[in-house]
Parts: sequence; C-alpha cells; structure tokens
Amino acid sequence: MSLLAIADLSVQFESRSGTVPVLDHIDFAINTGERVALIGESGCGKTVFGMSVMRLLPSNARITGSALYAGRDILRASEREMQQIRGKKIAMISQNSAFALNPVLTVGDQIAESLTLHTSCRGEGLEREVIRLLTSLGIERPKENMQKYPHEFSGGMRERILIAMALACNPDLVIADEPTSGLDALVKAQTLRLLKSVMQDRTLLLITHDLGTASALASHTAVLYAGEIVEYGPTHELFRHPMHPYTQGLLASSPSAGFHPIPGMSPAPGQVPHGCRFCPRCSSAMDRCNSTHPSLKKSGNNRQVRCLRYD
Amino acid sequence: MTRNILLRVSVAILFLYFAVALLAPFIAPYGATAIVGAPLQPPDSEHLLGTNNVGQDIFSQLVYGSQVTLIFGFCSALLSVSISTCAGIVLGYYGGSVDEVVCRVLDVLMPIPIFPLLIVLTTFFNPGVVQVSIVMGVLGSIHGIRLIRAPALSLAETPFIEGAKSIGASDLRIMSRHILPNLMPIVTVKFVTASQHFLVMGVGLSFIGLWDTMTVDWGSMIQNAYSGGALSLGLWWWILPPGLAVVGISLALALAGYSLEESFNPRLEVNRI
Amino acid sequence: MIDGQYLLRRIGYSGAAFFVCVSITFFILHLMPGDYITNYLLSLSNTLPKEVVAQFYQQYGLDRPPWEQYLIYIYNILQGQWGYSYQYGLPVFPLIMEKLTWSLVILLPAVLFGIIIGIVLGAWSGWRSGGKKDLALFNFMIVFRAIPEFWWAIMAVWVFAFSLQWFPLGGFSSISVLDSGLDPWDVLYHAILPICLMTSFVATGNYYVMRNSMIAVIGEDYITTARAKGLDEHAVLWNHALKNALLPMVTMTTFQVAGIIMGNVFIETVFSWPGIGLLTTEALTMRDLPLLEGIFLLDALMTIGAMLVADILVSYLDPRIRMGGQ
Amino acid sequence: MEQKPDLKRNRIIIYACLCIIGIAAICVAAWGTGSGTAAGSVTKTPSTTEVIIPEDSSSSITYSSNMQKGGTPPGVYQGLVIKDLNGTFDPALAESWDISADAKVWTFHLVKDASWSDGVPFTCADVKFTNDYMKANNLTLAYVLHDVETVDCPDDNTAVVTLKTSYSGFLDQISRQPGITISPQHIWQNITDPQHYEDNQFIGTGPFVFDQDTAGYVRLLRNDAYYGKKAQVTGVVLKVITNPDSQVLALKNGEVDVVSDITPAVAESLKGEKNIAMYTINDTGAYEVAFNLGQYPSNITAFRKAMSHAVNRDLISSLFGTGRPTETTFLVPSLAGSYVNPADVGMYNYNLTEAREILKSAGFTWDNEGTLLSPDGKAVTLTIPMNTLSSDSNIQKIVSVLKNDWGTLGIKVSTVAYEDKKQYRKAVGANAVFIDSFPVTLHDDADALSDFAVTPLQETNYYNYNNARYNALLDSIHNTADQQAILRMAYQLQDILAEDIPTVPICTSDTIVAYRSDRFTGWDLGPGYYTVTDPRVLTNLTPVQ
Repeated sequence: MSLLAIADLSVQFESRSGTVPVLDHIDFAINTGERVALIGESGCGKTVFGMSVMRLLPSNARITGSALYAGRDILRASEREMQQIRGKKIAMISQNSAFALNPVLTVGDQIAESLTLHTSCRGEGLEREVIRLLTSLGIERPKENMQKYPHEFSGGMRERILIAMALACNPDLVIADEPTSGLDALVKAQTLRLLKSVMQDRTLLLITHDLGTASALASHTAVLYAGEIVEYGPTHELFRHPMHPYTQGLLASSPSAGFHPIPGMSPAPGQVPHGCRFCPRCSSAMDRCNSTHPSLKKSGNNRQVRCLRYD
Repeated sequence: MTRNILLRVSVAILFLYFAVALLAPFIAPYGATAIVGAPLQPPDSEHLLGTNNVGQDIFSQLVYGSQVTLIFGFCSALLSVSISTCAGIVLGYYGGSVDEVVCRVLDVLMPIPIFPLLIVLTTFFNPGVVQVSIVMGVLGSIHGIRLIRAPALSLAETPFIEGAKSIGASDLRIMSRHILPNLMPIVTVKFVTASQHFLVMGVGLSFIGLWDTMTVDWGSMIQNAYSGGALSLGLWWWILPPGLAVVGISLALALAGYSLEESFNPRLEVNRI
Repeated sequence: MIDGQYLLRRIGYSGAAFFVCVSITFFILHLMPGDYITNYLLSLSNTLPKEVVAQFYQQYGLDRPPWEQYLIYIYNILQGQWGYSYQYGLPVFPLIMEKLTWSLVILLPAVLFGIIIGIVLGAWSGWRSGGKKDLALFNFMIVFRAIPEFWWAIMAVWVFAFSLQWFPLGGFSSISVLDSGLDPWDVLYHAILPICLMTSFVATGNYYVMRNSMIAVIGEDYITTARAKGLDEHAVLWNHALKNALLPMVTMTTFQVAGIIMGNVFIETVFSWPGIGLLTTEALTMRDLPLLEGIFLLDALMTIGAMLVADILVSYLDPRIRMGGQ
Repeated sequence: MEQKPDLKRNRIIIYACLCIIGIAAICVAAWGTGSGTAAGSVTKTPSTTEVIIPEDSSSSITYSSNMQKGGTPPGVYQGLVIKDLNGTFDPALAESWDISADAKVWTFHLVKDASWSDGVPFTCADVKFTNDYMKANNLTLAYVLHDVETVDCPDDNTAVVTLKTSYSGFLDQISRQPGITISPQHIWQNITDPQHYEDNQFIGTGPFVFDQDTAGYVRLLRNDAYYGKKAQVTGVVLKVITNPDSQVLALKNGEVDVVSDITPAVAESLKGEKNIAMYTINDTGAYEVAFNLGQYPSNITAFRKAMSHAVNRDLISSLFGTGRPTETTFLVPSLAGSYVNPADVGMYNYNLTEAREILKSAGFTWDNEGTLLSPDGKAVTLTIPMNTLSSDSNIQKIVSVLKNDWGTLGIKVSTVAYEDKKQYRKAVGANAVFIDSFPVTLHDDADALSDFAVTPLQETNYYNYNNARYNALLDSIHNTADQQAILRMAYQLQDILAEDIPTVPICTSDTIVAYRSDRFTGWDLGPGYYTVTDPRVLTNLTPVQ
C-alpha cells in the first residue's frame, strides 16, 4: 500500500477575475521508501502541489479530490489533525532558505520548536537532540551555532538547518521544495550529497525544476506540465528514454544536452488549450492533438504517459 | 472590485470639490464677505445655509472657502512631494558624502517640533494662504525625503540602472527617465496622503486662529462659529457645514490614498475578494 | 548585544544633534519678527517715551547683538539655568513642568492605551486580513482617522458635555478641589472624554501601520515554514508573526511617547484643558522667548532621546541590526 | 529552549493588559455616567456664599507678583484712587487729594486704619517704597510712574507726590489699566531680585485676601480686617473656562455665578431662563476708522471728509447688536459727558451722495467701470491692515461694511493680516486707513484728546497728525488744574479735529453680563463699574437667601 495516494486532486484559486485552475485531476502515489521527484517549469503548479498536500494553501484556494495518507484523507482532515501530521508525519523543506527561517529567532529555537511540539523532549534532552541533529547535518560547533540567528549563516548552512528542522521529528514523508535554489554550484553539489545521504532510507517528495537534482536524488520522477502530470516512471528509465515530447524537450534543454530550449511558453493557468496542453509547443503534434485531450495511460514497465502518440 | 469602486467614488468626490472651487463665482449666490442679511438667520430659500454673525451667507462662504482650503492642501502637498522626490532621488542616486551630510542635517532638523515651527516661520511673512502653504510644504518635505531616498537607493543599485549607466546615459536622464517612473507609485500615494494631511493641518491652523481671520476658509468658519456661541445656541447650520465639508474631502483623500496604496502594493490586498 | 563603543558614539552624536538643534531654534526664535516688549507695552499704552522702551530692552537683554545673547543663553543652559518667562515672570522649567503635568494626565494614558489598542487591533486585523471583520474594522478606522481631531473634539463636547451633560464642560477638576484637595477620580472624570478621543487617534494610526506590517509578515516564507512544522495558528501568530510585525512599531511608538511633550493644542483648546499645547501657542503669540526656548529645548531633548532609545530597542529586538554594523 | 512556557507568558501578559484596559473602561464608563448625572442635577446649596467667576485663560489667573503685574489678584491690592467709567475717581487708599494749581504737586490723604492682611499697618512709607523700589529695580510697571519726581511722607497718612512736569492727567494715569497698586514695604524690602520673585502670599490691603491657586482655580477669601465696606460674600473663586460657550453653559448649570461679555445672540437665548438675569454695561468699547495722514490718499483732507460720510454707522452698530453709533469727533458722549463739544456732533452723517460730491469737487473722477481715480488719474485702492490676534469679530464686521460702501464709491478695499503687533504697527504706518478699537477709558475726558498730539515726549502719533495749534492747546490743558479752562480748551481741540478729521469714530459696543439671580444680587452697581471682578462690584454682592 502506498504511503500517500493522491487521487483526482484539483486546485483552483479564486480571484477577482474569476477562478483559475492550477492543478487538474492529479493521480499520484508515493510508496514508503520511494523518493519521487516532481519536475516541471516554473508556474506549472509544482509548489502548489506540495502545499496542497501540506494543506498550506491560502484561503482562496479550492481543493478537490483526495489524498490518502496512511489510509486517512488528509484533504478532509480537521485543522487540528493536520497540525498533528505536519512536521511529525509529513515535513517540508521550504524553498529559498534566505526567507524560510524566522530572522528574529535563533536557529536552535526554531529547530527545537518542532521537537517540543511533537515529541516529549524537554530541557537538556531537547538541547542534546538539537545538537545531534545539527551534527548529523554536518554543522560544526553546534552548541555555539544554535545560539546564532539565521542571517549569520551562509546559504548552504541555512539549507542544512532547514533540513534539520524537517528531519527533527523523524517524519514518514519529507517534501523538499527546490532544496537547492539560490545556491552556487559548489554548495549545491555539497547539499545534494548531504540530502542524498540523509534521505537514503526515507520517503521523499522532491519538487524541482532542476533535472540534475532530480536524477541525483529521486528513484521515481513525475513530470508536471500546465497542471497535469504528463509522464511518470522510474528516474533512470525516464531520463534515458523520455516518452512525452515535453520530457524530451526538457532533457534537450538542459545545458549538458546542448541547451535546446523548447519553443514557446507554457500556457498561463486558466488559458490552457482544449486538446493536448502541450500541443502548441509540440514538434511532433498531430491534427487530433488540437482537439482531443489525452489521458494518463500506463505504458509498459511501471511507466505512465499522457500523449496521444502512445494510445 | 471594492478597491476600484472606492477609488472611483473618492476621485469623483475630489472632482466635485475642485469643480465647486473653480466655479465658485457661478455657484455662490453672494460674495464671500458681502453682508447680505440679518445676522444668524436660520436656513431659508434666500440663504440656503442661513447667515453667520456678521450677516454673511454661509453657503457662499462655504463655496468660496473651498478655494482657500484646496490651495492649502494641494499646493503644499505638491511642493512637499516635489522637494522630497527630487532630493530623495538625488541623494539615493549619488549617495556618498552628500547623502551622508544631508541625512545628518535631516537628523538634526527632525527633533524640532513641526507645528510650533510652522507658526514661527509663518510670522516671518504675513500669514497668508500662499505663504503658509509654502512653509508647510517645505517643512513637510523633511520627513518625505527619507521615504523616497530608501527605494531610490535600492533602485540605483539594480542591474537596469547599471545597464543604463554602461550605455552612457547622463545622470539627469537616468534619474528622470529610469528612477523616477519606478518611484511614481510611492510618490503618488505620498502625494495623496500628504494632501489630506496638509489640508487637515491647514484647517486646524486656521481653527486655532493663528493666521488671517479675514480669509474665508473652512477652518476660520468653524472657528467663528465655535467662538461665536454656535454650540450653546445650537446653531447647527453655522458650525456643521464647514466641518462636514472638511470631513468629506479628508475622507475622499484618505480613501483614495488607501486604495492607491493597495493597488500599488498587491500584498496589502491578500485574499481580499 | 550592543557594542559599547558604538553606543558611546551614538550618544555623542545625539549630544551634537541636540546642540545644533537648540542653536537653530534659538536663532529662528530670535529672528522672528516682533518681540515681547513691543507687544506688551503696546497692550498697556500707545504712548510710551522712547527711553522707557529702551530701558526695557536693556533689562531683558534684548539690546545686545544676537550672538552675544546666544552665548549667554548657551552658558545659562549649561548651568542648568533655563531662564525666566517674560510673561509670567516665573522660572521657565517649573512653569513648563506644571503645564506638562496636566497635559500628561491626558496624553500619557492616551498614548499608552492607544499604542496597545492600535497594536492589538492591527495585529488581529492583519492576521485576519481579507475577512469580513477585518474589512469592517479597517474601513471604520480609515473613516475615523480621516476626520480631523478637532472636529471630533468639538462634536464630542457638543454631544456629551453640552447636550447629554454626561461629562464636564472642561477644566481639570471640580470646585471641591479648593476645600478637599485634588481627587484623582475627579480629575479622571474630567479627563476621560479627551483621553478617549486621544486614545482613538493614537490607536487608529498605530492600527494602520501594524496591520500593514502584519500583512507583510504573514506573506513571508518563514510563516509557511512555521505552519509546516505543525504549529497551530496561535503559536504561529505569537511565536513567529508578532515579533517580526512589531519591529516597525518600535520606532514609531517611541516617537509617539516622546511627542507627548508638546501636548495637543486642539484637544486642549476644545476641552478647556490648559496644558503645554496652549502654553506653547500662548508663548508664541506673546513672543515669550525664554518660555518658547524652554519648550523647544525639552522637545529636542525628548525627541533625540527617543531616537537613541528606539535604536537600542530595535537592536535588542532585531538581531539583524548589529549595533556598530550599519 | 522551552517554547511553550514562553508562549504562555506572552499570552498571559497581553491578556492581562487587555483585561486591565477592559476593566478600567467599564469602571470609568459606569462611574462616569453615575457622576455625570450627579453633576447635571447638582445645584449649589445656598449656604455657600462664594462667588464663582469664569476666566478666559489660565495665564490671567497665574500671578507672579503685584510688583510685576499690577493689581493682581483682583480685590487684593489697592491703588491710591480707583477710576470710574465716567471719568471721576473714587477714593481707595487715598481718602482725598489736593492738586497744586500747576498740576505738579499732588497731596494724597491716606486712609487711617488700613492695614496689610498680615496685620502690619499701612502707611505712607509703603507708597514711597512702591515708587522708589519699582524705579530702582527697573520693574516693567515703573513706566507708569515715569512722571513722578519724588514721593514724600510728611506723616504716616499723607503722601506728597511731586511730578517732573505739570500733568493734569496724573490720577488717570495711576488708576487706568494697568495702573499702580501699592505693595507692602515689609515684604519687598528684603527681596533683591524682584523680577524673578514668585509671590505666593499676596499680602494686600484690599477687601479680599489670597487663599490658594490650584488646578485651574484661584480662591480669594473675604478680608475680615478690611477697613472699608466689607464684602458679604465669603470669597471669590476664579475658574478657568477657555471656551465662551462652555462659560454660558456653566452658568446655566449653576457651576459659575456670572458670565461677562456674552454675545447679543447668546443674551437673546438666555432671556426667559429661570434664575438668570442680565444687565448691560453701556459703551465699554469704541471703534474708529483711522486715517494715516502720512500716506496717500489719506493726506488729502477732502478724501478723509468724503470717507467720513461713507461709514454706515447704523448698519455697523446693528451688526454689533449692542452699543450705539458715535457721531462725535472722538469722545464718546455717554462717557465724556460735558467734555463733548455739541457743535461738532453729527457733522459727518452717512451720505454717499455727499461723499461723491466732495470727491468730485476735490478733483477725483470715475472711469467707465466706476473705479475711483485720483486727480492724477490713478485708481484708488486701500489696504486695511488687521491684527490677527487682537481683532475681535466686530472689526471684521466693520471691514465688511466698509468694503461694501467704499466699493460702491469705486474704491477697491483689501485686507492684510498680521499676527504680530510690531508688524501690524509697521503696516499701520505704511497704509492709509486702519481700524482701531479702544477700551472706552481712553475716550472719556480731555486727556484722551492727547492721542492726536505731538509733544516732546510723544514724537508722533498713529495718525501722523501734527497740528501746531492743537499741540499748544493740549500742552496748556496738561499744565492746569482749572476744570473750566480744561473744558474750554477741549471744545477748541474738538473743533480742530472736526475740521481735520484724522479719525472717524464709528460706534461703541456694550458688555452684556448674565448672572445667577438665585445666588447673588447687586451685580449691576452702575455705569462706572464695568468689570465683574471690580472690587467695588464684588464687595457690593449680596447672597440671595
């Protein structure tokens, strides 16, 4: 049984100019021990997906569908139940480490906060636990550093602190939203290595636009385009044999593959084409792509793809 | 939706006030200071809002008074915002020692209480409408300079300004064509709120009677009524109209200011539907 | 957290600013057209011999050149000698203090309550921003604030004191003060209407700033982080949002507290409450220079002190601002 | 590291603050309404016989000392004589007085049994001391005694004042505002820095003694050891109420016993109120349109005459609502009485046609639009300087009427306001016309005519009027104590004024006083007693049983 099974998840934002759909009928599951990457261009709804699982979307978001976590639909759970789940069962590593830490609290306090909330650690035990966490993430002189404020750390260190906060209560599922954004190449590589080691036997939902990060960390990858999953499969296979034209385009646009960007722009939310959403940018589009909306179909060995060519 | 409607309504009210001020000679049935009837007559068809203790028509005074009060609010706001925008941009753009010196000077000027200083400075001239608005505008700009300087400073360091510099644009051109337009939202908001602030301050000054009592404006009208016994006699038509006129325009300006601020700073309207 | 050397430098700088400020006000006041003697003598008689007038100028030291008067003034200030009011003939400092005490009766509670109420309502409103209650409160506050304070005061006096007669017409105390001394409850009864009005004014201003600040803070990523930890809304508000949202309020409220030194001339006029605000306008119109200088001096002292206190407070609350850094 | 307790502490503090505010608000509201109703229904028990009088500003009841500010607090100090509105003098510390024929030596016979409120007897030494001490210490009020050469004390009850030059108006000078009141020698002789001395005992000789000054109140108690007519009220309380409306309401509520200076409209509304009576003190203020003869076009006599015909005194007076038009050359008939020369009364009635004729015959013309042109063809415009602070609404009324009338004559009239008296004075010197108001004490006798003179002491006057014959006549008036001669010369002075017209008297205003008729009677003592804090009024008050 999967740890988190999402079925028919749709998210819409209500705004003054009407309702804007952002995620459309997502079906998605993570099994215990899997590390799934969700990749896509900015604006395709990746972050919204992570936030909707955490139920942290602003109040003008309308969520439908279900997300079964350990047999419970967390989309229908009460706020109190969610507070029990957040941080303890499902933890999140927020993107942009520069703003994700409260500037007026010491990092030690911020890490300890989750522990006090969800565990019975108090007093010295709490401090020992925080020190252990910091040490495990390779932060030197933890006793001294836990008294410091976020602005006193470098970007890479802050990222580690965020990871420490997420791992504090030993959660079942970690959602990492762009964990390496804003870091320079060297620090990024270090952070990835660290993430890989600490996530070795954990369940991870990695949200990223960076193919390298995904291939380094994820066992499975889902590709998101204009609010829909267009392709899903084990990372290695998916990267080696991309099936969907969009995935192919993505891989071709990475610098290592020679940087051939996909022509055109991804459609703005609410203005998606009727047929295949990728159709206007697709180099191998067919006539019926314009009118028929493809569905996500199983395709061979544990892979799924949303393209009329594979029908 | 609400914001736009609010903004439109308040702009419409402001236009109404301006129209009244501009067309005062056509709207007002009598002159502002002409004695046209017996003192303290209640409203009737001849005198829409009755007469004051000198026998002047209150409605006509109200109409003519709008000119002075509007000049007061808007001229001093215009002056104050222009000074603080120019100075703020120049300081923010050039920075360095000039910036340092001016900031220190501002620091020293800040503790001097504005209101008494205003009264002191107006005595250097005859306390007329124009003089008081000028002094008020200049004094009011002291606080504004810092407000404009901060975003100008951060703008001056952005890549597109660097870019403009690198293609050899002159400093003047960069400041007027590149920095100023980017500051326009904050300047506009500042102008609207400053107008409201100065308008109310002007009316207040004239209410406590610290300048020309012969000038017909809403503040001196309130002052006349207040000191002339309007409250104990219950002569509502004498004291209420100028007060409500001030309240009206102040409210319109305040709402316009808040609406503009929200539209320029979308964060303020999070979740607002 | 505060670098001692920086603090020293800051204090030194404040001292310099104070000196410059006092000098500027001295010259502005002395160059102001008109003088007490002319005003006073003209109010007594239209026909005064010239030598009599000259003698008064000499007696008040006004016949000396301005720079000489300035040096004498600075010398006296350094001696702690604030001079004597021309008009009252009394020492300036106790005179100011007496009036100030009466002003503080209104302004101190008004500013303190105003700050607390403004911050509490603003924080609540910002936290609930977009909700119906927030909008109702916000619109109410805008409307309240747009109406000039003297107009509120006039209307309040008219309704509550004149028409309903719930409150006294003005003044500090009932006449019983002459027989039984000052009764704090009686003073409070006289002060309650102006206190309520002033409180509302201070509160609306603080409300608006606090609400904006709160809205800015709840859009920050660290609030999401805090929620993602599983904190309940109260904990997010109290432990994470409030402290950050309060930072911009520190400077503002410190200046508000310092500003009460000038009183509020509108409230004092309308409520027949002769405090420091009325004293200032009176001194201005009478050209009572020593008194004016005393008032300006006290204000400069308070404002510069407030700047210093605000700096120190902010550096305590905001670890990002390292004193000596900048 | 503990988060929860910290959080709780924060919360507790805030909740506590909120609770305190809430409780305070509720208490205050409940108690406020409670005492409010009490205050509304309170009427003072008749057994209280203190009279409560409102004061406009707190500075008027903050006293430093009598030496610094003469005659304060009211009723505590006394001068030698006290002046009536109609120009005569009542005895105060001087029972009677003699004047030498050249009006140079004044002998005052002092009351015999007067004493200071601390028991020390009052003697001539105090009079001498007051004069010498004021002059020796350059006190502000010493200028009033500028003309005094010496004060001699032949015995304890006689003071001989010798003037530097003859001056028939000496009594007027020492009794008119601010005047000179006698201060006690035994208190002041030890004080070396009188300018900065703060008196807190106020030892005087008057019918009242100073009691205390607290929280906007000053209380004076009856001086039971007073040598003259003792007051029937036990004391006087001065209460600061800055707003005139509040004063009226306080009178209605019974919080104060008298309100002076109410407007005609308010007086109208008070008519028929139970327990409130009113009386009017006629002609307490006087107004004039004054010309500055040094400025064009006021330097043209015909222009001044024409303008004098163009002042609608009746309209102005009706706008005032009180007082009456004055058609004399300067003096106010009801006060100056026989000093007014009947030949000069009513010469310049309101007549715009006449004004046009005079202007035309003097060479003035009008252009097509009706603008008045001077003989040399320039448009005539007038700027009237105004003093922002001292201007009462009556001056605004006058200017409004002048704007109308002079406008129909083709003269554009504008105003310019000055906040400062010095600047105003300067503007008066630089413009042709100004409006002046006088307390009527300056209009009541021949001495008032000195306003138009140029003397060695007074090198100029506001009118820039300088007439040698006038100056000489006034000099002779000052040098004689002969009443008949003074009267004759005053008539001649007024004839000169009627011809030269340096000023146009407009009208007077009255002071309306409303008082609680259920508390005290005896306010309306007569035309001479024009302030409610006059000691003679206060001693005359009788509590209603």
